[in-house]
Amino acid sequence: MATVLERLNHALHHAMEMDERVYVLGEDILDPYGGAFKVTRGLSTKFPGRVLPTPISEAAIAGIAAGMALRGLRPVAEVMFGDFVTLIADQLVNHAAKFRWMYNDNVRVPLVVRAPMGGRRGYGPTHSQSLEKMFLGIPGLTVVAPNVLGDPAELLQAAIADEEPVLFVEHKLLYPCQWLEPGHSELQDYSISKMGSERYPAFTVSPVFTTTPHLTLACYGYNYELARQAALELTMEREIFCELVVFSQLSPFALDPLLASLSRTRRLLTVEEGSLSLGWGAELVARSIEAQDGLRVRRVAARDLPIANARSLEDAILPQVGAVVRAAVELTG
Amino acid sequence: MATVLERLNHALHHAMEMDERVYVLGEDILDPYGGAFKVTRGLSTKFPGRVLPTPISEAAIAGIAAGMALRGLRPVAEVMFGDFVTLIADQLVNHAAKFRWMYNDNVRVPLVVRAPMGGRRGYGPTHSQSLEKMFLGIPGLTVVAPNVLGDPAELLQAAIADEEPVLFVEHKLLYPCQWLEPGHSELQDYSISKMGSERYPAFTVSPVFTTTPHLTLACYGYNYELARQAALELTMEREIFCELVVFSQLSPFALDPLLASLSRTRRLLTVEEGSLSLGWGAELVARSIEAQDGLRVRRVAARDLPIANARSLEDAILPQVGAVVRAAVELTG
Amino acid sequence: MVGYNTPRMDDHVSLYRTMLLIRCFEERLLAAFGTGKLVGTTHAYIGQEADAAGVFAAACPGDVVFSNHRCHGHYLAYGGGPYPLAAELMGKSTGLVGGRGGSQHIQWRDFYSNGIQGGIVPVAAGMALAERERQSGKIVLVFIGDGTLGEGALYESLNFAALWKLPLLVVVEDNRYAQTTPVELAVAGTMAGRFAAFGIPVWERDTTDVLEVKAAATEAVAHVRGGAGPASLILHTYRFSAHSKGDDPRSPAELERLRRFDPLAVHAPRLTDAERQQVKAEVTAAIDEAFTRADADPLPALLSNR
Amino acid sequence: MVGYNTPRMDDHVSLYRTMLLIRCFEERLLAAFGTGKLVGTTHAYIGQEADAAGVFAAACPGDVVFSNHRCHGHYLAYGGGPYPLAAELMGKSTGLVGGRGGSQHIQWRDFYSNGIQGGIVPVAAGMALAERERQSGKIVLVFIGDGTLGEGALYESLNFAALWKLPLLVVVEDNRYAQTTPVELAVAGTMAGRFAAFGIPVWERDTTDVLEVKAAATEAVAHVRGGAGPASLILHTYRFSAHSKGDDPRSPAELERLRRFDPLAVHAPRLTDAERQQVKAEVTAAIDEAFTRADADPLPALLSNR
Ligand SMILES: Cc1ncc(C[n+]2csc(CCOP(=O)(O)OP(=O)(O)O)c2C)c(N)n1
Ligand SMILES: Cc1ncc(C[n+]2csc(CCOP(=O)(O)OP(=O)(O)O)c2C)c(N)n1
Ligand SMILES: [Mg+2]
Ligand SMILES: [Mg+2]
Repeated sequence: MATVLERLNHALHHAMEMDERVYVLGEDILDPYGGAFKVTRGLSTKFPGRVLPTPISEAAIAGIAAGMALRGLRPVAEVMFGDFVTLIADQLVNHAAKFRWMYNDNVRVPLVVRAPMGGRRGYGPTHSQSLEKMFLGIPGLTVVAPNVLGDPAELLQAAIADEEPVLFVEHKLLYPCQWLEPGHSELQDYSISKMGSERYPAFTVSPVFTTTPHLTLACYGYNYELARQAALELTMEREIFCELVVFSQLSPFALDPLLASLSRTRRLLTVEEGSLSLGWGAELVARSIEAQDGLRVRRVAARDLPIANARSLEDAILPQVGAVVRAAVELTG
Repeated sequence: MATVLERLNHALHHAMEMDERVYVLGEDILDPYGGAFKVTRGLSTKFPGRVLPTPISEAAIAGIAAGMALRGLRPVAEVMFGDFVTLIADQLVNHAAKFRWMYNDNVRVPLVVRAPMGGRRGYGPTHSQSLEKMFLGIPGLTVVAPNVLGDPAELLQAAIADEEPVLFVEHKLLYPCQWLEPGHSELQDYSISKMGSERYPAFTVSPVFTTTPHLTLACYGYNYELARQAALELTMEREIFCELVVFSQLSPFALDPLLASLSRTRRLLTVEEGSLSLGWGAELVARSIEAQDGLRVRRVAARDLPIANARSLEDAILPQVGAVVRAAVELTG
Repeated sequence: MVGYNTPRMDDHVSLYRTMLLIRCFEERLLAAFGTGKLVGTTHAYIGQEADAAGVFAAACPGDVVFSNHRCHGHYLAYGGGPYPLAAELMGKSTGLVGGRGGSQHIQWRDFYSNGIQGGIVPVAAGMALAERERQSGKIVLVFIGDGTLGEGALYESLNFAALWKLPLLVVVEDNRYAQTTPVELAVAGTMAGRFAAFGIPVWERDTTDVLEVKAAATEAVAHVRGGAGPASLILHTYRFSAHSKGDDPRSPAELERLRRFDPLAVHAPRLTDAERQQVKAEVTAAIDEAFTRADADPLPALLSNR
Repeated sequence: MVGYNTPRMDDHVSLYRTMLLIRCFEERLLAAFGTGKLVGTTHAYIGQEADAAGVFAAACPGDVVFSNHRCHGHYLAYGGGPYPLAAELMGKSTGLVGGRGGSQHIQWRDFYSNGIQGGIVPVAAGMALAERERQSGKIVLVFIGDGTLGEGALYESLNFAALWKLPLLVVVEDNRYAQTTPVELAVAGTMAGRFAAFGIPVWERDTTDVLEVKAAATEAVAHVRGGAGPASLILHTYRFSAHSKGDDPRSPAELERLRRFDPLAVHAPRLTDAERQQVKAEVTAAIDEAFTRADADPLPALLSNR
């Protein structure tokens, strides 16, 4: 058993060991500190020349990584808090994501930017956001998020091996979670199947006690935890059966696994931690409806407000299990 | 008759005249040049002290405007090309949009950032985008776009009078368009009604020749032109009748006018110039479906690619009237 | 306590009181984290008290301030009371901003802070423009750390401030580290050169003596208030606590050595024993009251979606 | 023509040929806009030819270049051929990047450009890091204008370049205007100070003489290639055409006065009449061929969604 944090850290160690083009850069990543969330721990001791501690300059970090990638290296950059991706928006959107297509496929930009996102730790309005939605649907940019169903190490290694620029979104609360190695699912009575792309798979978690689940719960990253708890509660207390579809690849949107589930359930409930409006769920809903008329849908997400520091307010702003349960009841009612 | 450009320019003149707290800042806005698209023409001659030409520093321009707004002025900042809003993402998202709520409503941030967006002028990948979708659904930020149905001057003045930070999106091709002063609609046989908020109204354009239009075309800004042409073609050549809902306020999403139309048509077709995935249309679709089960929907938008420079490629990437017509036929088929 | 409307006191006792207030507040705060009463994290100002006390002894009460993640000391020296700050840190509805902001995001009268490094500087520059245009006579002070010299927004703002002769004082508190990163790894060239490049005059001091800070700040403030444009004040100092909580790569020996520069110890000999005891009693009482009262206050609730 | 594999020629004739090639290419281009064959806009290099010719006479053929919106001159001096550039500008499938990029977004071998001011500098710094790590012996040259000194990303990058001793040469072409904004309104302090602040050495010349540019560039390039870290080359020059099309606030009198500094006129006397005529004929033929051939090429089509 290993935590997501350990798997991510392992992936970086492994990638640096296997490929000397891999470089890691970011703020405060040197040992013994090893990064604000410790994902880079041990790297600077083992690969001193290829772990580059940077000044506080997010835009340059991203731009430098893009330049490294253009010239044959495989940089993995860390943005200390995902909230600061706003500072690299120009580098991602107008540089890294454009180069390959704009230069007629003459170049590749194999760059990974890792960004710890999410709230529920009382860090307040500028250190708790899930801003990945701003970067979903940006042509040329791949957005990926690990979860406990797939091996986070494999996912990060796949991102590092990707020829396209990847924004790798890590929810802070995911770090201490256990990766559910195959056969160790805490969801008994559910079968888990790997779907979609080999590189960034989705996972369909299906109840074995019914062939006709009532609804599909779509989520990614840490929100699998909310979805899972809600699904258990719905099963136990309401006899509402959920099939879960957990995505690793957020953008470009590749929804085949979801559509397969929806063809069975005809009801879609999306769960995400970012604020509701024009969040990830919106595109899921739009694509699903375009593909299948007559679906019923709901979205659970954060309120359209900044994220407060006080726990009582933060809890009221971010989505909770109860909200998922309520939406599911509504949807099946 | 006046062009959108003239109306916007008029609004700035009027606002500066009426309220000495209004300041205008941006790159190359001094006379005789008067800004890259001439929206600020004449201002520096008339209000020399309150028109501030800036260095090429988009982030600081936005931040300075936010500071001015916090301390009692009413800045209107210009970003020369909307493509550069990536450079002000941090200032908008983590500063201007947060201040009011995060400071417990103690402060106001009456700031307007004007951004000329859009393609079809052969300006290539970094000067043709419609990036407003990145800023839709950002808590605390209002996004507005003028169109020819409402008075662009009134809209800009409303934005300047707004206590919230506003991103004001101007499609470059809209500048030379004529504002359709009431009574001058080129859509004969259509009635136009103002709906939604007083400040940032939406316009419902309904065919008078039928009480049961077949579908609702939702759009904003310059894309009204595509939607209009498509609606005419659909009426003439296919006897498919469209009701158009043209939004001025893009975010926060306020969809009452759309829902009213959809309750009649039950079919939604969204038209936008930004790239498809997680664009404006996605949230429209999601909200509409959440509100009304059983709708049929389609979206027309740019392909998920950068915007090429060559006309032949740009045309293939950006949405065209034909695509709107085809989607409408599909939707009603 | 130093209140907003009280004329600013800058005698030895007042300066000591300000510094001790900050010190005791932060120590109490760090201790409170142990009790589980606080969520999130915080950045203590312990060790840097001479900066805030000295600078605000030179500024005027109504001047505008934009501070950063390490803002408690600035707020207290500016004249803010400990109670609403304590309440904010405990996430109470009576906090400075109703519990919405927490440690890094506070606002009180003309004082503001935000947790995004660097991005506060253009905002402060815009405020300075507004104060000048509104002829308020106020100047704007913005505080950044050595690490924040890495952010591009700073340089964009310095250019504007110099071009437009804005009444802006940029205070750099160089505590030799950004989180765990020593300045040698993060700051090329010289700090003073970063300002000189834009023609902005620099006052630079390597001291933890509040009187020296105050003297330099007085000159810099006078320059800015006189309308001659922006200035910078670079203060080389030390932070004694961890960056936030537990992130401190420095050895106990290094920390021990730093204690020699404790600004309270440097300044204390200028007071009599009686004065020091009196101040200590006042400060302790004020902080006790602040935390006790805040503790009993209600939690905020979300009333409406705006 | 100067080709990629030809040893770089930097005798008087070659320098003249490079500058004339740029001049004639741009004049032909501006004329072509009149015919409706071109979409969008363009930024001509006319007046600044000595910069590109001088700098690339000092660099090595395989060095890496990141250029900006005003990139044609850099590309041609670097050794790129006029035909694929003309085709790109006409939006043809045979263009440098198949018509996708157009005037501001080109790529050829180790040459790149992008139309976002400032943001190219960190990318260039990253390239420099890669070249050093890969021990390619290449250095990276990045070109910016005076106006681009406004962008924060530049300063972030200078800090990195200096801290990490990157083989990066930042060439500032100060043509005294950013679009319509004169440097006095946009650049506070000094240009050299902007680099000195980070400990980056500066070579600065106010000249349109290609030999002087070349001499300074040779020193700066040697510094960078020697592994001593980044350098900057500040070239004060003039642009004779409008910023892009029709955006020129300068008076005819001012433009007339500038003509005295025409780099071609400055350099021409070093050649014989026969040499000049020979070069003129060569260049004219090459450009004729480039535009004629490009004109006949097919338009690109969108084949797949990537
Ligand atoms: C834009 C941004 N990047 C990174 C951080 C995370 N962070 C918070 S404090 C800090 C170190 C700041 O160092 P310095 O400026 O020297 O101030 P100090 O903490 O030493 O007072 C960092 C990296 C941030 N808050 N904002
Ligand atoms: C980030 C960004 N802001 C603004 C522009 C628009 N723009 C294009 S060229 C230019 C002026 C550039 O001036 P300078 O750096 O002096 O270069 P020059 O054009 O004089 O060669 C501007 C403002 C841009 N391309 N990118
Ligand atoms: Mg520090
Ligand atoms: Mg210039």
